[in-house]
Amino acid sequence: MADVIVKMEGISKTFGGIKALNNVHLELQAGEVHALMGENGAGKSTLMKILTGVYSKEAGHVYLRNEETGSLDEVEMKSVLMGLQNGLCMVFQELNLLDNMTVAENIYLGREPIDGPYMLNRKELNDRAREQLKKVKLNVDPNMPLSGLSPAEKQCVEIAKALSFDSRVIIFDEPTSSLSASETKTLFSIINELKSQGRCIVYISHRMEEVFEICDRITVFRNGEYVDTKKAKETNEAGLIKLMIGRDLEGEPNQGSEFVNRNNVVLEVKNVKIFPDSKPVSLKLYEKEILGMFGLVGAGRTELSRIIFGIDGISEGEIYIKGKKVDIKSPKDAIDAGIGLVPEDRKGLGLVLGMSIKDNMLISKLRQLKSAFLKKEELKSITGTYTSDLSIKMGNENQEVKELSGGNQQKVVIAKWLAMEPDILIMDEPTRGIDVGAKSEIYDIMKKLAGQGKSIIMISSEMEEIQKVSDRVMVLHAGSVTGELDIKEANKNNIMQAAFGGVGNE
Amino acid sequence: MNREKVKIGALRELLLVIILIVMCIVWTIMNKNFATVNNVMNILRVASYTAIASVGMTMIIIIGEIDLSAGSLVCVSGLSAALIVKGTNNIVLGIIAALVIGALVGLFNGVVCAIGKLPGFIATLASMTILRGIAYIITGGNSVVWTNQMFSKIGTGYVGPIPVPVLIMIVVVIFGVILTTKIRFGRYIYAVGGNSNASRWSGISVEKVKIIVYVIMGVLTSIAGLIITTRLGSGQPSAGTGFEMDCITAVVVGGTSMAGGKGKVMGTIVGVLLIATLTNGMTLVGIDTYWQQVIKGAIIVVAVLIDSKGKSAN
Amino acid sequence: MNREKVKIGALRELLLVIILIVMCIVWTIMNKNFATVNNVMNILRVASYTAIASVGMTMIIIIGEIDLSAGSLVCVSGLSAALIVKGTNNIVLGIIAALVIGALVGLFNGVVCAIGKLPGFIATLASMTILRGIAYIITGGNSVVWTNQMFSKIGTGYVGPIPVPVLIMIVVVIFGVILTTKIRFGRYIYAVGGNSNASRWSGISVEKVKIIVYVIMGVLTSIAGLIITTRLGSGQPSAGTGFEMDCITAVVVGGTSMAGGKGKVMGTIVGVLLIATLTNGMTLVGIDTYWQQVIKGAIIVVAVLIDSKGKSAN
Amino acid sequence: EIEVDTSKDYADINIGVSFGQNEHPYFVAMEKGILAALENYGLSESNYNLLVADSSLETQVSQIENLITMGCDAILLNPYDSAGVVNAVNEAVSADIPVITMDIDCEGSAAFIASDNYEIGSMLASYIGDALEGKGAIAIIDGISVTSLQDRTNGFNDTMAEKYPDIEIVAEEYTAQERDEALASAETILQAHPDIAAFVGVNENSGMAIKAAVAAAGLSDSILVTTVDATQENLLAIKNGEVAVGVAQNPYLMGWQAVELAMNAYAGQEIATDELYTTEIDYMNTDNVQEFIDREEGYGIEIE
Ligand SMILES: Nc1ncnc2c1ncn2[C@@H]1O[C@H](COP(=O)(O)OP(=O)(O)OP(=O)(O)O)[C@@H](O)[C@H]1O
Ligand SMILES: Nc1ncnc2c1ncn2[C@@H]1O[C@H](COP(=O)(O)OP(=O)(O)OP(=O)(O)O)[C@@H](O)[C@H]1O
Ligand SMILES: [Mg+2]
Ligand SMILES: [Mg+2]
Repeated sequence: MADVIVKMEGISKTFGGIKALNNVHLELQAGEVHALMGENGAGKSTLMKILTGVYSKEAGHVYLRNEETGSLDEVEMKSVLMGLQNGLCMVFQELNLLDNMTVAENIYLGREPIDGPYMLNRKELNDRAREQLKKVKLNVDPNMPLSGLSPAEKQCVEIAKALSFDSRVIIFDEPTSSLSASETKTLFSIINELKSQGRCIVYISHRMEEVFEICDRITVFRNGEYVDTKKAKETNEAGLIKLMIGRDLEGEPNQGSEFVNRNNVVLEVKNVKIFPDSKPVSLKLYEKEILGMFGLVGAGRTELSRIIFGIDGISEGEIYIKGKKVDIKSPKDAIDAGIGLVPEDRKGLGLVLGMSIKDNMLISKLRQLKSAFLKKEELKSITGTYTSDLSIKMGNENQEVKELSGGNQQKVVIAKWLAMEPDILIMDEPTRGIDVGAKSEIYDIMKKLAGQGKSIIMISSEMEEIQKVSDRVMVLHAGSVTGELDIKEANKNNIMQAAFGGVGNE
Repeated sequence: MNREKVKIGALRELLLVIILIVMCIVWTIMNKNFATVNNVMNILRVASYTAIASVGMTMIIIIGEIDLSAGSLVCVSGLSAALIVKGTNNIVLGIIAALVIGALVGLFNGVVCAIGKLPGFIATLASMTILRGIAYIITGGNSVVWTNQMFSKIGTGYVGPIPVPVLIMIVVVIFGVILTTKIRFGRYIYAVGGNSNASRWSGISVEKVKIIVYVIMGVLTSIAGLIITTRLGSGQPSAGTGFEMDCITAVVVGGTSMAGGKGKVMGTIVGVLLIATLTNGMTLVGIDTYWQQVIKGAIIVVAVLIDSKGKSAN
Repeated sequence: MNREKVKIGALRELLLVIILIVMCIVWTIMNKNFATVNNVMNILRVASYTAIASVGMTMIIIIGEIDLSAGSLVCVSGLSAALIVKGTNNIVLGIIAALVIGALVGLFNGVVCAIGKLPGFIATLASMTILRGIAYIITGGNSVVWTNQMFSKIGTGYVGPIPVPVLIMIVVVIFGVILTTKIRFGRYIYAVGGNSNASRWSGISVEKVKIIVYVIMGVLTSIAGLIITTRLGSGQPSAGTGFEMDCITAVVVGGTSMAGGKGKVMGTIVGVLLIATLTNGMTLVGIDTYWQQVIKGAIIVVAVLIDSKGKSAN
Repeated sequence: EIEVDTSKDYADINIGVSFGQNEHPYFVAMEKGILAALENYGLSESNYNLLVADSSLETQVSQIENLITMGCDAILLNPYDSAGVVNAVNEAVSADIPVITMDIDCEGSAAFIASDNYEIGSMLASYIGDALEGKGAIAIIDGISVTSLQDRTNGFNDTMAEKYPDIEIVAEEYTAQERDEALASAETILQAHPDIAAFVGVNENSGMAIKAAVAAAGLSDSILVTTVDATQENLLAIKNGEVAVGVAQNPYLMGWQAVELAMNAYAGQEIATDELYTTEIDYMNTDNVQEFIDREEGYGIEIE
């Protein structure tokens, strides 16, 4: 193994009593794409944060190859800066960019080109940034404020920033969770290029097909413990799942639910304009139905959900709930009308990060409780149900949500809306960052809810997910409906075709 | 696990209490008059009005805002009550007037801040300046003196051995603790302070929460104003200068974060008591007034430092 | 997109300037003495020391902190210089002493805040109290008077028609603008204020940035202290009371967000000029001092309201 | 007494007034005197401009500058601090504007109308010293934050040390400027020293705070309380026997005289630089309090 450039041995880490990592080891080689996999909270992000100097480890050793002598030397990574200087760079799971600065400033933060000893050379800065942006095929002005970018574009900036470090080891922590297919493709070609330059790429993802597409080796963690490292060629999806969650996942092909009650329209959107210049959109959601909503980034799915939920005003058209015209002006009105919304942006809109898990789960529920006084037992029974249903991995309910792993935070958002027991639940990218095991649990819950008489709109960019749970698929393109397919007739081809604006079957 | 967390939380609050206890022991050793019922009641009475307004200030800071107008409102609400009692000899009318003025000023602050979308800092800075101006305009710079002895009892009376202001403080603290921990609305305060966008998306009317909290603050401040005025024995257009800083200091020393979303009413009360005890002890021992300031500044830093280290160590 | 953003930014800054211009026109119409060279220089001289410290305060607020000790530091730095000039008749020594004290106090604030991890609010609240105590202790409450006429020129002298403090202000403002917009370090100020974790993970030493900004603030404040002291003609243990609030107000009126990460030195300067012009105009027109306060509060709200509406409308 | 040429036309005179601290009853009386004197010349409020510096020397200096810009004919100045206004006063002088100082003097003033604050402190000390027959323990709330307070504090302490070496000052707090702080100090001091024979306040705020604390502690019978100024609250407290003695100044007369001096200057009369016009200071006690009540009410100030 002459090519080993990073070796981690016996790494342990606890957070306030929770064992996040226990005696874990990992070996990374030059010129490989190495996947880290495992359930939410398995410790993937934590291990990489220890490697790059974000967290300090409690026990264990980290060795890096000395490029001159070729030997593996032990290092104590004291800061992120030191990690960067040692050629280790990480694209974090949670965006770590500055909204108040420009794109270029974000990319070269801490390394701005200067004239003389101090003077910022803005032209050079923008030129360099433009170069990096070209690599990720992001066509934005480097001098524009980051706050004007969509989440996907921000993710691309983050990737561009990572590339600009010219590191030996580049870690991507769930980079595609906010990217669409075309951007993902760009990323993969970048990764392949990096690999051919002899760099090592660590790729953390819950998306099986991605992992098998680009990774050479896969290391699996479970519950903070090292499980195994496999060559991608020598394993398959089912095998991996077994390694990750310790059991098989049964999966039958989705035939749609026979319970959907087509006689009862729960939600009807009539001639609503998503963008000022787009064609008006109409849709019907039936009782006990899961409507999958597919589209490419910018198709306007999130916008539509915002309109229904009362965030953005409705300029044209009407919305009916159970046949009655409604005028929803705020999320409060929406909730009172029985609508719930799991937002796309969990950090900004889904959670109060500094508040406890319990309080986050209850925050929308509270207004439905009869008494203004909080009754401990009542609340506990509500939260208890969902923490176990969704198997949220946590220390206890009073922990701050920000201490949870990314996937578990997402579960809290879902739990919060389930707790509110909406008649109509809109879920915008609900399984973003959630592991395969939990995903299937969430699908089960969604189906169960539909069975109980609720209706769900699931916005998703994951083809597989759309196919797996929807009873009906609706495809949006540039703010208008370009396809509506029953699940029985929906396949990857006709969905994709509609998403690109192809022939609509309205 | 659960038990561990509880312990940590308790220890955290305990640290300030421990500092307070240590301080009390020091003063008891240094001066025989410190640990007397009389003196303790003294400390509590001095702490009472700051504590009352600080309960409101805690909520204000939890929602991520600030109230700089508290000192001026203390003055104007007290003055109005004094003027009415002087004119009509009707105590109830005076008290109601003070509370209504407090609520209205709170409403103004809240509306400018929540609906006008100005930072609370600016909104309340403006009302601070305006109210102080009004105080001088309505009094012409004179003190307002009344003759009704009952009115003075609000600030100076006793129920048994306990001063009336201390009783009022206890009621307000209980109210504050219940509101922030036992009531639905309390959760909204923390949510709004933690992430106002997420709160709005969760169905909370962020504007309403902010306005209500400012109104509560206004009413509590005017209660403090009534106590201060009746305690001083006359309405003064200069009363309450710097009072808002005393409250903010107590809140922050008590562990509430200026960033919003976090804090506890009980912590604030410990903060108020800490500062009141410190001042009382230093005066009893006969430390020079300006040395008191130096020591006070130093002790605040040290106390908060110990407290925050204790927190992060866990 | 880019072009649009630039336009918005320009318009936004323009709004406050427009309010300032309108105000100047109003005063010119209402009083013949307003638009005279003398009076304009007066306004600028009054604005100068607030502006100088506010340049520092802008940076402090951009990094998401606050400095409450500015007023006390103005006092202590000025006093020290006055004492030294009085004793040694050596101006340079006096000035250096003031600047060094400013830097040291800034260092203290910065270290307590960055390394001790206390909120800047607490750190500077403590130094505010401590420094004020020290001012009275070293002077015994007395003014410090010197005889060196040159020293007095810092606050009262002219170069041509322009008062020396105004010249100093211009230099400091240029320094502030360059630092925040042209220099690499300036980017770090915004970065730290925007998201200190993200900054740290980009290799910025957040602690260093905070400490440096506090030291700059300390030095600028002590320059303001030198001007105020020499302008008054004596060192006063009560000088600078409330000065920090003037600075913070100017910064916030100038459009800098208390949440950190956003703000402009030039905005602050417009804020300072707005308030100075308002006060000057009202005095010239003969408005009663306390009515001035009421009007000032109201105008601050209205100005910031117009400004922020203008901003969000775009 | 000041002689004024009444034949002149004063209709266009513009008098600027600047008070160093915030308005309180002392300055209200002074303002009343100013207004009454103006009225005496058939003038009105439009002939003067009152600015209040809010206990800030910086504010006062810019207010003086503004008064100069406005083209005032004379400035009546109550400096917040004598040393701190010198530069501004010099500016006025070089603009040919006479500055008449009230209560506190400063360099460059054309005339100074005063009651002697050092003497006030001294009078309080003498009264206490004599009443206690030169021995016993006393406490004091005074201050060094404002010149007038500081002078009284020094006058008191100097006289005590000189004339009554056996009287022990067992507690001293510099909190006289803020009434609530003074009250807290007084209460605490009484905890430590309930057996003092006198508790000295050197202004209205400290006097009234001490009065309240002593009454609350039930020590009114055993502790002598002092105060300063013939204000409503002080006079009522003396009348009720809650305060043993006060020293009265006459701010009304100060204001009146200052206007007369300003008139003289306006009329082109030389005012001798630095001439001192003192107004009387007197003891007030239960015996003579009615005289002061009558005097103040005669000035149009509400007392009873
Ligand atoms: N700052 C923190 N404070 C407390 N606990 C933490 C913190 N960061 C992580 N943890 C805990 O450590 C464990 C591992 O978290 P980590 O983020 O490494 O998981 P992960 O494998 O990346 O999961 P995901 O797939 O959901 O991102 C989790 O139980 C998490 O709650
Ligand atoms: N025709 C258009 N007019 C105006 N804005 C548009 C248009 N098309 C896209 N956008 C912008 O693109 C962004 C993405 O839209 P939206 O988030 O609704 O898309 P989505 O389908 O939910 O995709 P995503 O996968 O990113 O969530 C929005 O900020 C929207 O303003
Ligand atoms: Mg993770
Ligand atoms: Mg979307």
